[in-house]
Amino acid sequence: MLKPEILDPQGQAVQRALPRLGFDGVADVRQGKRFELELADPLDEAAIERVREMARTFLANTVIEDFTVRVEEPVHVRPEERL
Amino acid sequence: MLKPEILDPQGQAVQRALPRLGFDGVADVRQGKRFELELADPLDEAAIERVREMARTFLANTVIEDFTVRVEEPVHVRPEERL
Amino acid sequence: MTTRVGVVTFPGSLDDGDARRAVKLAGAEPVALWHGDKDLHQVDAVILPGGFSYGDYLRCGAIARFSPVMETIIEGARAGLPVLGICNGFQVLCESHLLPGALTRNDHLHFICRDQRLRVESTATAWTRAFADGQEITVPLKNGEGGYVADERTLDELEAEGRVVFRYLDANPNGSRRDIAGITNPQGNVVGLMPHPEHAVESLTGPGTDGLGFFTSVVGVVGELVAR
Amino acid sequence: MSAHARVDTVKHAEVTPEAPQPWAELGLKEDEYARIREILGRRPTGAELAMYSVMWSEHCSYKSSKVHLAQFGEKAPATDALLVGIGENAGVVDIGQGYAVTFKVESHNHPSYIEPYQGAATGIGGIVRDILAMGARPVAVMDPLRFGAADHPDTRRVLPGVVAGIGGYGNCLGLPNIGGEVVFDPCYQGNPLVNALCVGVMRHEDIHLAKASGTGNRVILYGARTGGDGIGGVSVLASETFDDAGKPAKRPAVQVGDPFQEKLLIECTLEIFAEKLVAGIQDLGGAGLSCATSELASAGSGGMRIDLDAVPLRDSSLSPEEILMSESQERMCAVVAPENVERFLAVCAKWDVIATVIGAVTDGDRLEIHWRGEQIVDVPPRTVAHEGPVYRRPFARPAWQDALQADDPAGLPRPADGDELRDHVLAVASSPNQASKSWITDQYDRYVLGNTVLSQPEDSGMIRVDATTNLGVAIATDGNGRYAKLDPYTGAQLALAESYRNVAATGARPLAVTDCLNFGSPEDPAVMWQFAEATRGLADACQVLGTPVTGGNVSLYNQTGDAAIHPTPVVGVLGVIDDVTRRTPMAFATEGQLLHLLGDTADELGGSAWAQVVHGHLGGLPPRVDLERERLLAEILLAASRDGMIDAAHDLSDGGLVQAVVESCLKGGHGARLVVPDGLTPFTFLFSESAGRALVAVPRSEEVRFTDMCAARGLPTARVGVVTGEAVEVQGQFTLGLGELRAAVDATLPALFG
Ligand SMILES: Nc1ncnc2c1ncn2[C@@H]1O[C@H](COP(=O)(O)OP(=O)(O)O)[C@@H](O)[C@H]1O
Ligand SMILES: [Mg+2]
Repeated sequence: MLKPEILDPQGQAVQRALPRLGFDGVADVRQGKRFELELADPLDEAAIERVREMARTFLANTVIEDFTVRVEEPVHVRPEERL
Repeated sequence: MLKPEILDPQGQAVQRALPRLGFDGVADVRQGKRFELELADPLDEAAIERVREMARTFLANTVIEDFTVRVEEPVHVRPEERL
Repeated sequence: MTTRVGVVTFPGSLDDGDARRAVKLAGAEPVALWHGDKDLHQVDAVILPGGFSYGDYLRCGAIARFSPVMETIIEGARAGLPVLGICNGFQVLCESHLLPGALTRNDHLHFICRDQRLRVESTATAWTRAFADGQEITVPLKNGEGGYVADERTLDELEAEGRVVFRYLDANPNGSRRDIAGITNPQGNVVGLMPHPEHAVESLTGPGTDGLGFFTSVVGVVGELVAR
Repeated sequence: MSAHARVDTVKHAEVTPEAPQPWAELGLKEDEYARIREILGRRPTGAELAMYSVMWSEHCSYKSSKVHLAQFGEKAPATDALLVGIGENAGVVDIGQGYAVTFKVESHNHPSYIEPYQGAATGIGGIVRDILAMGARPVAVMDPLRFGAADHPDTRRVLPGVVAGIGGYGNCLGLPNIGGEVVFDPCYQGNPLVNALCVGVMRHEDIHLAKASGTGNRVILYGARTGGDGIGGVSVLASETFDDAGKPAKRPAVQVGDPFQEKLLIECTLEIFAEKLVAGIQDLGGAGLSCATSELASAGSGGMRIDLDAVPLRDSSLSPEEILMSESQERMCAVVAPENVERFLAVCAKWDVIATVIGAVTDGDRLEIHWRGEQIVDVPPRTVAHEGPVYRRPFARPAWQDALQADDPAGLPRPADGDELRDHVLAVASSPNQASKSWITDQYDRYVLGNTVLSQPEDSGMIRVDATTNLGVAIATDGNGRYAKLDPYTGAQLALAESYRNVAATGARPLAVTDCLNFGSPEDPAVMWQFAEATRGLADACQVLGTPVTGGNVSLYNQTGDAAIHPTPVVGVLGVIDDVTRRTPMAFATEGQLLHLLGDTADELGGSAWAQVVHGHLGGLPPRVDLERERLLAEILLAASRDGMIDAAHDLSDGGLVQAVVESCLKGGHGARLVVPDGLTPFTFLFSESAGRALVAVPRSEEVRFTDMCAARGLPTARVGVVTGEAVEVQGQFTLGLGELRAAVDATLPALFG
């Protein structure tokens, strides 16, 4: 995600469009990227640290972006059904 | 996220680049979008349903994309510190 | 001795041929450099051309930064080698941290191609010596992610040190902070800008020949800069 | 059809003749299925059925249009400019100095309605591979587009997506966009037209053809991995309807393009050509491997054996049928002599392009495909690729045609005075069809490659081919569905005439034609009549103008429910110019230039922009066509450009003379004072859309020489004004300031889509 202090034109465009589509009450929208990585090896702390390193040096541009690393189970249900 | 059966050139480009950067063991990468919406009103089931509707009709292009709606607390710690 | 100017081709580079043509028209010798080859082949200066290196898929310039040729270029730039990054090249320079800040999605969210008026704010760089201070020039602009951003402190610093090299005139085309179109490093050897001077070197195929000055600037002064 | 099911082998098919097969779901008619059984002497295997169904679809086999398209060959004018004619991936035209140019326009209409961005993007990708497969370096693209009503909500969905897709793909490939069209009409509401044109340049000796010959030569598939995209896209999507019927589950009908992969494919392929490593080459487009293998084998001398297990997959669950039908983008297929294989693979590796030997040319005459050690296809390739069914579909002039033609625009109220005339001029100039298209074209890179001499909004796009000699080519595309609806024969001729005139207006000599014929359902006799008339009109006109059709595309079933689109033949004309520095621009750039109207103006307003904008009217007859006059006009425009007699030229088409004046004034930043010539009413003078006309700006010093030349050759000219001031002024009628005009013309599209 872009850092809060960086202008996010994409999020703003979405937010501006929402009322026109009949969606009210959205105070703020920010748009960022999401990467899903599937690791070949078992997920130990060292592996997670490597992913964090990957995010810091490559997947995110920390000059303007923040990131969060999250561990998830590979789910193969249709995502709409999750929440 | 792009549906699993849809080509994801962005994820593939990232995956191809990783070994060159010394990151091995990543079996698959997919890249998608992430939207953070802040709602003005309290978050009841109706509000979540509205967000899901928004995702279905507007935020995601369901011809080629799946989506997941998740409720999160607005966190204002530096995201790197979360996991 | 003719000045040898290297032009890097990354997979996905598009304006590399145009940059070589511009170098030639300026009286220097263009040398094609390949992204996978660390050797700079004794060039006196390097251009990182426009395009969509590696598809620009992750972020513009993000993957190119890690290519073998960039290792040598980053080293060289730190030692005074003149490097010009045009559009995608500018993005690569920011991703490599040779220049501060970053380039983000245009505020109107569209790719834009147009003839852009610029003011040359600094002639104290390897790539702008041929211009007059404050000179107004027109060169094509074409990009989807050309909005220059940096934190306030960095922006103030750039202004204070005279490192804003070009500013957009007329309407700001992409939401760049402080109308910044191009910047330089403190030494003045590394310059990056979003507009494309290599498309303004022949009036037949561009809006004029204002872009030639970039390429003539580097001819002849190269030895002097490296020595500095 | 799952991978785990028992594979339907040739052997199995032989012993289970009565096994039921889903031929109908695959779009085959009963007699077509019977014919396949007859050809094979048994029932087809699942894989064979997949191949036949997709290759015999309307989109691939041209079964409804073939009998009509034959005229393009039969009536082709004698020319020595044509190096490769109809039938290959694209025609090739000799432009002199050892250079050849190949160009072609194709449609991606239906996919672009479903998923505008990816549909349009992959449309560009597909046509670029066609040009590449001829051995040429692609050098520019163009995009003739048609959308529903400009203010319809769905147009807001479709247009921005299509434009972003064309830009996203073309810009990333590094191909300048040098022109196109944008037309709005409610008839395209549920069925936009997204046509894409690509032009490529090569040396004569570099021409490559799609054929597999030389026993033992290897078949190499290279580019992207094969995934489950677009399966059934060709037969179901492109030919029949929009509903989901018959599409295998979870196989997306939408393909996602990867322009970066295509850029690598281009550079890699050009390097392979330069090293002379291929004996034959074919792009993978509609019908994927089914098409590439059967066409290569059919055009070659021997047979072909393919090992389907070797195909690199993105999705390991694909069945052999699906692999054969997949339309995954950014793939090519090459036939390579064994001694060149290693080098071929090395070039691919350099560009990070996956390349795999998947088979070989055999000395037999069959196309044989194997999967997991068993034979699943054994067919005569010609019967798949080139001997599909041919229909003579019934056609009949629709009953409503007479009433439509009788509804003459002469009855429409015309402006009563100068003020009203001024209002109409402003209304037409700022209407979506006539307004500035910058909001769209500014999203396209027109500079990349550094050879763009002219691009939008000029009459044609122009590319420098050789920087030393200044040899160049110009291309324009045109098509007016309103004219064609009123009279398809004339409408098709007008499309050609306008495109031809546009090329000549920029100073290039028209040489050859490509066309994309966008029509409704061929099963409707009225539509078939429109198609028959339009092809006949185009073929006749090409004969007179001496410009052969070199290739193109037919897109049928463009309709929403029972309502067909206007018949929309889009015609692209390619011209050559010996010295691009002598090009004629459209801008009125210098005060004092004299404006001459070339050609005759009659009261012709059927199908006109004025009738549409002011009265929402479509009726009467389109403007008359005089092809000899078009030829003469082109000759005059060329001579005047060559000899430096004119500074600017602009062809007259939609919106008539005043629209041309407005465009040239806005482009040049100067106004014009016009005088209505004797014998014409101000209204007819300004708005008539008579064909065969152009407006030129002549420097005073050249006027006599110019008018003498026209008189000597028999082309009527009239001095109608002068470039001056800051307004478009029609003497005695009205004055319209350039500022007001520009504001109105520039505001329309941003207000709708920005
Ligand atoms: N979709 C498009 N892409 C690129 N250029 C376009 C497009 N639509 C229109 N243009 C350009 O805008 C100009 C005006 O278009 P048009 O009015 O159709 O021209 P004409 O009437 O001379 O055929 C031409 O240069 C044309 O190539
Ligand atoms: Mg025109």
